[in-house]
Amino acid sequence: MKFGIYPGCSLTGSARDYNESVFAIAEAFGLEFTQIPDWNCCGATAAHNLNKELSLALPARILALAEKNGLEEIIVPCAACYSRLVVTQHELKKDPELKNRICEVIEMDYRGTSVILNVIEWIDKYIIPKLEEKIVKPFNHKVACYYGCLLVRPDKILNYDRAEDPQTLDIVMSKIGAAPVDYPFKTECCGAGLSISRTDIVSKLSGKIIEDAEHRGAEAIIVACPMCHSNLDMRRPDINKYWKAKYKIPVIFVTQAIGLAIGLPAEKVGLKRHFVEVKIS
Amino acid sequence: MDNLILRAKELLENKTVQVVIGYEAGPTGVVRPAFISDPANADSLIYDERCVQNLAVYLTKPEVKHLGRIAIVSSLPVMRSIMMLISEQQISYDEIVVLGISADGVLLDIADLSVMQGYIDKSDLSNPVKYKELLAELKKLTPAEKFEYWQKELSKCIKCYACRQACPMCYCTRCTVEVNQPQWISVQSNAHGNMEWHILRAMHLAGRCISCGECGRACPVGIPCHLLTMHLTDQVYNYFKVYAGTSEKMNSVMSTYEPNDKESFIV
Amino acid sequence: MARIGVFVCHCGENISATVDCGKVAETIGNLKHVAYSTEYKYMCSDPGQTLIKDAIKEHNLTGVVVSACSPRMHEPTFRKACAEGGLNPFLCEMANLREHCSWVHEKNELTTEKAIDIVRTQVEKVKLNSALQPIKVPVTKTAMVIGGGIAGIQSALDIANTGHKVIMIERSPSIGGHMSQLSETFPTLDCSQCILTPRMVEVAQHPNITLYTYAEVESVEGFIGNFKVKVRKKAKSLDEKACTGCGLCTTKCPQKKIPNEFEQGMGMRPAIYVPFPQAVPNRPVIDRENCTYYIKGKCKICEIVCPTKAIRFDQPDEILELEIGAIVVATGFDIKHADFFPEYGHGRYKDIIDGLQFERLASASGPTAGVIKRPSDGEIPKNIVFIACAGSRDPAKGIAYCSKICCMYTAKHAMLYKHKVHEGKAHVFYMDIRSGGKNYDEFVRRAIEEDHVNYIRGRVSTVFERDGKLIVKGVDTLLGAQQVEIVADMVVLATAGVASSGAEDLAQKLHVSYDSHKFFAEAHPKLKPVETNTAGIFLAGACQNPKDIPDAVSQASGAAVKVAALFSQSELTREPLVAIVNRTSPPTYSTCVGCFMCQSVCPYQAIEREEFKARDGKVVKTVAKINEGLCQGCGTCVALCRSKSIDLLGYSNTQVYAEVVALLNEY
Amino acid sequence: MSDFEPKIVAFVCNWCTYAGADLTGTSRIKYASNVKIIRFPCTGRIDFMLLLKAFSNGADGIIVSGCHPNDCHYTSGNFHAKRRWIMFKELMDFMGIDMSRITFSWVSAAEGARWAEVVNTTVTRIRELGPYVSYKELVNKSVEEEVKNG
Repeated sequence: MKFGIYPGCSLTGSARDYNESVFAIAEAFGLEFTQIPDWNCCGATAAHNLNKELSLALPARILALAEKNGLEEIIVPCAACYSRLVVTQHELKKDPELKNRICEVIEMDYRGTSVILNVIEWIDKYIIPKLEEKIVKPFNHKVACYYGCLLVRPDKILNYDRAEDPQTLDIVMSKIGAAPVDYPFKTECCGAGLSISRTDIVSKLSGKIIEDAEHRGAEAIIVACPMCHSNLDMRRPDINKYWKAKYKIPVIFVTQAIGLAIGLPAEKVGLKRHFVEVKIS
Repeated sequence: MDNLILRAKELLENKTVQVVIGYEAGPTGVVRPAFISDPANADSLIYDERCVQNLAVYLTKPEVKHLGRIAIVSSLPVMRSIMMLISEQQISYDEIVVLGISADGVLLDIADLSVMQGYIDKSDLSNPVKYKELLAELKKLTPAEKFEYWQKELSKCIKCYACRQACPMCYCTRCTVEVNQPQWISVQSNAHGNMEWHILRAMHLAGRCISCGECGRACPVGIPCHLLTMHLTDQVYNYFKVYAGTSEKMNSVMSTYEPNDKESFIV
Repeated sequence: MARIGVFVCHCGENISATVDCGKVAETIGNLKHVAYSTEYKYMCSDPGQTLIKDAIKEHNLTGVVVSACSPRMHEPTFRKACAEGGLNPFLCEMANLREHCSWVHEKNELTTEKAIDIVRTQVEKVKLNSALQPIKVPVTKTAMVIGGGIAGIQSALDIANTGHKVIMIERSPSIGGHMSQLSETFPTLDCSQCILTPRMVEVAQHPNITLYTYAEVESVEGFIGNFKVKVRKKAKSLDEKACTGCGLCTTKCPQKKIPNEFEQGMGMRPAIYVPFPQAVPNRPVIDRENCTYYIKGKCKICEIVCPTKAIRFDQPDEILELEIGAIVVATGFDIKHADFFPEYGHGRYKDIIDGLQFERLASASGPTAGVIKRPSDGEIPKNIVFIACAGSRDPAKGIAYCSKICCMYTAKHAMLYKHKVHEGKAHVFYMDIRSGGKNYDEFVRRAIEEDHVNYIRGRVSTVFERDGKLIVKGVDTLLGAQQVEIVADMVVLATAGVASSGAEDLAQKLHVSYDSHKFFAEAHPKLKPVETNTAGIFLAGACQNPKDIPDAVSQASGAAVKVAALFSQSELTREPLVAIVNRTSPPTYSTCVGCFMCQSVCPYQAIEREEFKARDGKVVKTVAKINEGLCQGCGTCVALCRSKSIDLLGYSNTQVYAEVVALLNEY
Repeated sequence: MSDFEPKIVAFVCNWCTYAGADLTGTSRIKYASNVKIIRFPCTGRIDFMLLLKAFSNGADGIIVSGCHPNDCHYTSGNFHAKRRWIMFKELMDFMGIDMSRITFSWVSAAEGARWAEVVNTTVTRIRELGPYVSYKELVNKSVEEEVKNG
């Protein structure tokens, strides 16, 4: 089977570390990706606030390209892109007329046959079955698994994990030896897109997420979303300034943690690119 | 079709069934239904593209039932007819042996009802392609053209009721046309009465027609009356997402409902 | 030869103001088969009715058409008048000249013409009417009450007090239901047990009530007045007659670590147990799933210690077959349990409990003897948060309805807490306070104003534990949606009231409809709240939707009256406007071919199978047969039947066909 | 065409639309007198053949009306009727028979004013469509044939 990947903007920019770790573990497990050719922006959080048809046409084009290239299954590591793609598939399945209109807009055939996987689903399906034999250095750390919003919402459409108190990331982490703490801030807001315009709000909200994780003795916050990562990691100096604190807890992508557990070097999984130094290994 | 002949012989010889219903070529080469009760005669059985008649129609006939347990050569439409007849409690699966034949003419091993169910489940149940095209053509006409088309066709009807006799689902021992208190359908064949008859027939087959097309083939004057029932088969699927003859359970579209059935014309 | 009498009513001037009644009577009088046609000022008056009675005799009428108001108004009146005049009442029809003609049209010729059409149509119909006799159905005067909670108890006692036999079925070992678990009851704060237990005892001692506990309905057949119910009496492993209820076995049972259902898991019980001290009957049962003897094959300590040798380890389940005339369903409700609300931590943190658990904590006979102690360490909570609407009114959680009782019991809980822990702080998060009911709002005001419970209008987003405290995060919508965070020692969730487990299963056995939440459905939301769509089966209490005690008791009494009214007759009489499947001479027996599509179309399970057998006993034909006790006469089967083998009396095929013809053609 | 008075038959259920039409009367709401009502216990009882019979007996228009979904006195008769009408309409459309001459509606016992509105809009529409000539011709032709053939 051909296996597509949709990187979106983050993975080629601010989340190169994430990108590297996804590719690194894929390679380690003998999995290959084909990047969807000529992919475009998913519309992110902006498009659906402005124009519904545009917000569906953008992801529809991506999915149509995947279909055209015979990519039956596509992995979407960015949680925002994942949410947009799945929502689009849902909306167009529900309303055939709308689908026809969108097809005209994108001037392509769209059938909605691609299976869209987020990073955890992908791990579950292709990594977990072969994981145990590959672990050389169990990730023996207390971790706080932070899901954020887009990985699990809108839950009725994604139909993935429960929106409140999700579990999938915790389960993956315990499989590589980590001990997830009871963490009530799993889906609290990190400030998301206000990262650029209102860093003070991001500092306030992300600070709470970090504080509770440290308070519960977690050694790392585990994420699966580039936006969460940049708010919790890149904005750390602002957060510490806002809260007059010295939070040091690193923020690690789940793929990076798996990479470490199977013995990949820190550089290979992008850990040297973080703002908050990652001392654990 | 050696396999079919062997299997028919075996069933008759070991007395599993008393009669095998299949097809044979008559003296002039015309394919006709065969009722074989002597294993020695099983060699006359044939199965090829000419064997299109829906044999399930015989399963409800008292004179055929009388013969004993029946093995029946069954293409997909026959199997679906059997499913319908079971669901409408006209026959029981125990009374028959299904000699299933696949679309490419291979004898299937239909060991029991669930195997037949499985075969039906994975088959394409929509109307046969040649009819789909005809239906699509007709749908393109304006209402007036449609009216004219059907009036022209139906005016040919001689009320011989061959369409009814050929249909496995028209097993009623008394048909509405034979009711004269009140006289629902006029006895004579005339444009108006013919139309009422064909509307009645199509409505009575809504959700029950399994798209074999036998009614149209049986019509001696060539009325495409099968298009009426097939059109409703399309619509039943369109509205209710079911095809007839897919379950032994009583699930007929017209005797069940969903509270959220969608329509757009009731104000 | 038909001889029809037509009576055109002026209704004062209500009809005659726009319709030329004289012309109507005259025109109709000229129709074939109309033997008599007249007009009169008020047909429904005594002289008007006498006119009909006299004409029937004088003109030897075979049918009557009263052309007046709507049949929905006076059809019974005129049918009765005809019967008194010696004509079968079902040979009388009404033509609606008032509501459907004179009142809705201007005075002109068209209106009179329409009136003539309407009357002519009824004349043509009545010619085809047949004399019908009312249907009589015998009644077995024994009621069954399913469920022994307060609603079932009330219904059973009310029915029994009218002098009729009642059989009560309860699936747990004791009657009492949820009410027996409650501490105090709103709005009076009287002790639940104190008002309930005398009723429980009354049930047990009532000469007209037979009580089967630890019993469930196995199957139900038949119809109103004539149900046949099979009941499974689960083995209690006990000879109830020999047992004196001394309780020695329950104290000696070595297995003591079974979560106590009555205490909502907040206490433990042995394997042989009486659910609570006031249980009725006060006899133990052995819980076979947890009993050491049934698991390991040895123990039998209870048998050894029993002074009357009442233990029966090999006792089988018993199936009772009962003849029942009416059924009251009173199977109550459950509350939504843990896991439903992961963000509220129920089931994860010990000190987050549900409303029923709090009842047990507050109950003097509960696991803490009425002291509010938190489950984790037995400390008395200083700060307690109550969350009303935990699940209710939350379509995202699949429960869009209001559970109705939570606002009131949450106020009660907060009050009870304040009465017991004076220095403690109680907070209530609520969406709206729904306190409609006698003295209800006053009660809530008392909680807020006198007991100083802190009411916060807003929902809670999450509850979590941090440093041994429970953090409740919510919003105060009355303070401009300000975020609120309360550090609590204990949290009580007023989880949604949901249908009792097994409700769906029971509803299917009873052929009673239920809603998408598995609550039993009433026959009409306004006017038949106690009836179900199956005649002879009634609803009482929270099996219909969550209800408080007064509502449940009222409905239970309502259901009892319905049963008593049914039992006041030795035979049921019903209008004979039912469907019939035709019968013909052998060998066809009926033109019905037995496709039984009518069976799935019938809302009342009124269509049965009739088998015709040859002399050798072999079934030669199976056809449909209408149970006239169950048929309500909707006629949906009639329109569906392809061979026109079913007809509807009063609206037969020939009649409606004649109506269409008559309405559109002048004669 | 201005003096054309269409003949319209209404097939209604006893519990909702018949009662609703009674309410129109008690509320004294006026409507066109072209519509005449035939009472049925339930829309589930209405045989599709009766609609054809109405046309063949000279009706220019038909109203079929019953209880709103979920309000059926018999719980489900109107749901079955709905399925029947869906199929009937699809078949009629396919045969070119003018379904705009039939109004299907749900009118409850409380909707007296709505009944008047349903009647009036139907009458107006049928007036615009004119007499149902094609159907009448079909019937007349058939009657003539019958006479001719004895």
